[in-house]
Amino acid sequence: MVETCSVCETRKPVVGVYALTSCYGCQLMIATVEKILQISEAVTFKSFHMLTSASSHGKVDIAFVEGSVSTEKDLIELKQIREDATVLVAIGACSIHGGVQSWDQGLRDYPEMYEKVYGNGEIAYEGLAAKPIDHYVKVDHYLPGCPPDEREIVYFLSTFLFGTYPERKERPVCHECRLAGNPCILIEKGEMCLGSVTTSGCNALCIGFGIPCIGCRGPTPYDTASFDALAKEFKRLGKTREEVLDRLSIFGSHDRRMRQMVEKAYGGEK
Amino acid sequence: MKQVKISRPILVDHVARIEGKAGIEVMVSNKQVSSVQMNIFEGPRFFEAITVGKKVEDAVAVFPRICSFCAAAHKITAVEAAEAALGVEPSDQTKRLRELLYIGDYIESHALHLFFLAFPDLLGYHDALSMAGDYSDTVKAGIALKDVGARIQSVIGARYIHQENLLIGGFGKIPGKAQMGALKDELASLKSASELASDILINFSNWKELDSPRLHLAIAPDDGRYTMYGSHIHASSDTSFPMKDYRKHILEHVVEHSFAKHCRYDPGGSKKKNEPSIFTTGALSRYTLNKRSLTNRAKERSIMNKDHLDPSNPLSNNFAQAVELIHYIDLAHNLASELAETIDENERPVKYDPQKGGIGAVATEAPRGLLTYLLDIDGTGRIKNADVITPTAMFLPMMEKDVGRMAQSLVDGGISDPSIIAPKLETVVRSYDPCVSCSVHVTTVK
Amino acid sequence: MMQSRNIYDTHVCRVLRVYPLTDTEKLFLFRFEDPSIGMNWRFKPGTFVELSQPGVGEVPISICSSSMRIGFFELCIRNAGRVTQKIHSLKPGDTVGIRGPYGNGFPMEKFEGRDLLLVAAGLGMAPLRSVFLYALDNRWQFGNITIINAAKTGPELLFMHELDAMRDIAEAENITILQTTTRDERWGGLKGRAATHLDKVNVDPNNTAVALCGPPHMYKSMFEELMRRGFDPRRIFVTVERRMKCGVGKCGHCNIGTAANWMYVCKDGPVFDYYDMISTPGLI
Amino acid sequence: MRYLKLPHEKRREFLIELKGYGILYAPVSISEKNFDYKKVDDVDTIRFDYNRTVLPPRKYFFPPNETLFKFDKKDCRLIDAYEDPGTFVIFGMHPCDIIGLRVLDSRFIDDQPDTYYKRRREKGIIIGIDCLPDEYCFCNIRDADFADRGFDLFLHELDDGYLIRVGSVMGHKIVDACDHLFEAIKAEDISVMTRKEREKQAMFQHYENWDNLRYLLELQDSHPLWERESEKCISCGNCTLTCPTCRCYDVQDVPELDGNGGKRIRFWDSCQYREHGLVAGGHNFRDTKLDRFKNRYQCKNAYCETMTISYCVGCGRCTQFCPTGINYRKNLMEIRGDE
Repeated sequence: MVETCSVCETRKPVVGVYALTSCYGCQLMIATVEKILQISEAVTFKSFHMLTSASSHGKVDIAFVEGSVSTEKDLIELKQIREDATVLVAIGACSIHGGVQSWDQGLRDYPEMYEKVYGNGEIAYEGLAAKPIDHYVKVDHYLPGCPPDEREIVYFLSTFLFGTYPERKERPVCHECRLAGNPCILIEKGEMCLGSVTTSGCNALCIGFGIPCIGCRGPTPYDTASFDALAKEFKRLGKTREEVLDRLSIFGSHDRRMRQMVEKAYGGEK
Repeated sequence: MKQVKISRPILVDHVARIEGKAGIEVMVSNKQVSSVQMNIFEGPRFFEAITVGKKVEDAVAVFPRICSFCAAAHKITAVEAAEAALGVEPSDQTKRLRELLYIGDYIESHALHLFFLAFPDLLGYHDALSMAGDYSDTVKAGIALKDVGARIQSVIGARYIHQENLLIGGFGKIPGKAQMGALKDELASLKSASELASDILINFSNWKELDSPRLHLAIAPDDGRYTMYGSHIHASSDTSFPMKDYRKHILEHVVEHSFAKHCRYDPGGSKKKNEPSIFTTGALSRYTLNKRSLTNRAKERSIMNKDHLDPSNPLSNNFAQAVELIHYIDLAHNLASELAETIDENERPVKYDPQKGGIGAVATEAPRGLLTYLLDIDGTGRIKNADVITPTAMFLPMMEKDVGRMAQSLVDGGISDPSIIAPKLETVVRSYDPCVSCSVHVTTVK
Repeated sequence: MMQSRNIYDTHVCRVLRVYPLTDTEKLFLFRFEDPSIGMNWRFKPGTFVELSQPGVGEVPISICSSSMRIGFFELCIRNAGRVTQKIHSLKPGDTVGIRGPYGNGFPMEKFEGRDLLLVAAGLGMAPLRSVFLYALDNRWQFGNITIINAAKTGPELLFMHELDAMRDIAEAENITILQTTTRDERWGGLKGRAATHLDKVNVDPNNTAVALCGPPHMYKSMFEELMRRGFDPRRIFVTVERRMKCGVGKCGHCNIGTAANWMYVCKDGPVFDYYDMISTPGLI
Repeated sequence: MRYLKLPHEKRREFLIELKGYGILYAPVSISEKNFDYKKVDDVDTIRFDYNRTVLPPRKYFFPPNETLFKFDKKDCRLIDAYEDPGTFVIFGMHPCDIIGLRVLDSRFIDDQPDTYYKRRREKGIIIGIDCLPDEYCFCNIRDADFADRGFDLFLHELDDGYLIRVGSVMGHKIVDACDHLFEAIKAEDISVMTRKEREKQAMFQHYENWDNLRYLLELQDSHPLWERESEKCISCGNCTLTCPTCRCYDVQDVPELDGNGGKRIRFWDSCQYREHGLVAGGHNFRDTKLDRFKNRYQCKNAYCETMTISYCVGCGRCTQFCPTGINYRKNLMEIRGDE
């Protein structure tokens, strides 16, 4: 039986799993980890709408928040969650990096997209351009992935149960890719693989299947992603600025350095 | 169209145990249900807007992110729409692997819905986790079924949410014979577990209050096999149309209370004078229209329990899913057995030229019902126009009707306590197995 | 022959006492659970241990107690990361894993017969306390002793009270204790960086061993000041800090480059002499 | 030393013989252009003509991911989690990789032996094979083009077979156990081998003495090359992870959900990542990409005392596997003023 938790010290930690705007994949991942029954014994799920109707508002020790802020309602909910939670974990690409719905961040504004999809139809809820949650509230820990890896979900919960907190991954996918024994597909096939600028933790799954990394775990933190050097290499391989920006923007459009660094690589010689 | 509030509405802020965020708002005035709204407040994600101008390869990597529960359905349908647009003909092996992958999605999705989302209602629990104490075997069987569905998808698609291994023209890496063999064995061992869902459901009869004839739409199997593929969509009104013409027959419009749009069916042709009508889609529709193509085991089970499969009652959808679970475990086992013998691990994806451009429209049956994709690709291999309609958007109007029916009958029976009514309404909603993220993120207007 | 001990395995040690020193530092007294290990466990001033908390991780911490005391040792731990945060929550009776001691330590034998000048800034007082206590325990082997303890503010001065309490014996024992702060308006004592108080030291530059420990930027100015005053560079020793994951020269995090020699701070250090310091790229 | 000849037609039988000693690892093709050491079931898949494997064979002695301990938080105990791989055979190691392993030995065994590495090292049988240099190779400059020890058997290809050097007691045992496969060396075999050795030497692109290099590296600390080349770097870490002598690792505790158990793992690290030079409190001794870039050049060209060579064996991996084409050898030559 669990004796301590870093957040609540003496009792079973109370956990909330919340979704803002997303595909629900992070929650699905949590709900379907192999050890879910063990998890449900180790923690108390105070709120987990997707899984239980015994979900309620109120204080939690650890809140996992999936999804980007994409409506006014999301924002109100997020602020409430922050207020209610001792520790807030942003889980998944949407929550941490704005998600695929931010693909056009900086290119198209919200009204334009709204019109494209809904025409002049009116909807009673107020939408917002998708943003990572740390644009609005303080985030204590980041659990990346689209969706996150099962092992990492278990790792995060376990560290809290051990009275500590998770170590943040900051190495690139290339690290795990070599450890997994894959050949580099950027070198061998000249494909636009984003492994070198993407946070590891997936064991380079896609590259193991011969698929170039599209960066779903988001840019490496602490400004370590060398977008410029990578873009230069893509340029040498004959990729256009647009192709490179489009690929890097799928999950990295909110990175404040990305666009500028790609422009630097392509600068002057359009 | 604001309602004058005469009495307090029956409100469910956030329907639990469904995918996505939706609420129910029912207005009752003078003991009459005056309006029913499924409030879909899940935020919009504009998939059809953000993919425009993007390379088709990037776009098909993003489409499955519409929804985690049916990511495989989205990925496969998007990829096939792109292939239809570009004139790419994938190999037979690719098609079979995709079918097995799709079946994996069905098994996972149905098992999750039945065991984790729907059964707690029937058995009187808040969730499957608390149910696990008293119904340990049931929950374990549910987990095993969900796991095998997930495993099929992981083996073929690299993982079971957002399957990256699936590409236009084929796969990044083909799974090995040994992996297929392992799947085959695992599937064989789950045949009896696959019947468990229907064993539980026979103890619960449909709520008669919900009985009402309805229009069903489903894809007609071309080759007599009950799967997710076919070239035509047929309706229980004995009309049909080619799937690639779906835009002429399935019409969408924006409603104020929802980021998801609503759909109507227009059969076209001589019946043109008729108003487009609301319809339903999903397991019950597939069963109703295609039941003669089920595997023997599934067919027997369905004949034995006809009452539970009444096409006029939405709660039958649960049983239809349970029957499909049996059917698809059989089908998956057959496919895995075949692939374990024949699979060619060295097959490469078909080469294609994305700059050829073109328009491709494809409909498949996702676990929750019809899913349509139209991709218009320009001469630079970029998306010019994208259109996606998801099952939830199609059956939302029908779902609202059923919620209204249920509420009305409860009110008629003298029940006015919202805390009694609300859970019943949630059960109705859940029987549709709605996928709210899907419905919100993709609808578009012309 | 018996399989040699796994070098990464730890000994269980029990927390006996926890003293808060500052807002961020606590002093822990440990005892070995297994007396046979405790009795035989020896360390030199300036060496460190790897402190392990299963499930959280390991950190290198320099030993700050007297090496003359057998079976017990003290660690001064700053709450600066995951592991140390966890350690800070420990109470008497809790256990930790310890391996070590690691590193070369200060060459106390070379210090014998000389005056001692110990200069610490910030957390640097922790390893130098071990040197100081050793010198006190072996008082007759050393000449005059001066210790300069510097920090930003008074409340951040490590072992401030302990050193204060020694003032009375200090005079009798020819020990000079200088505590100074750099950014504390309310501090009643000495002010300014450690180097500014070198005129007050009571040692003979011609026959003094110097031990320095502080942040990297301190060394350059200290070296200049010491040279100017005629201290012998061969007898200036410094301890430095690195992310020593293994402590035994394997993991590579503390490597430092030099054309003549490739060194590991954990194994070849953490104590280096003046000439190592100025000729090893990346050491300062 | 003992010398034998293995005729070509007996090669297959010899490989099957080797499988009798344990799992056989050998270079196989893993993609269109790349090779790697893999467990070999069918000896016909072994590639004798490989240039270099993506990962060096150190992975069998110092695995990329390894559990050091299982732990028990209650008792604060670590339980050694070494997994005995059994005896295994690595077939086809090139001289540079054999010498690379000896560099690792100097760190992992010579002083305070790393228990895990040492135990694995005692289990591995090493069969070397000669090779011909390609454009990336400069093992000749690094004195790593000929392995004089560090193997059990070493094969030199002749026109009609292999000349085998026996390098250890285990090597003697292996050949004794299947002596019917071997022939005695004839004078003409020796002349073929010496001819081939000469031909190999002639194939290298450069012949230099780099003894002063590590001093020049220090002196050229402000050379414009560093800025220019490090800007190309994408910090992927490939250069270090594919290096046969890199040995940095990181350690992490992975707790379990029960709040008590778990494991302490270690995995390959790279000095090209930010975290490598970080200390508690946030100070980083190698804070910029430039610092990290230089560090590898310093480290690789440092002097390994027990080996009396540098930590670089000239295998060419860091250049071939750099996604942005940073050429390590050319850079070093520029530092030396060779170009």
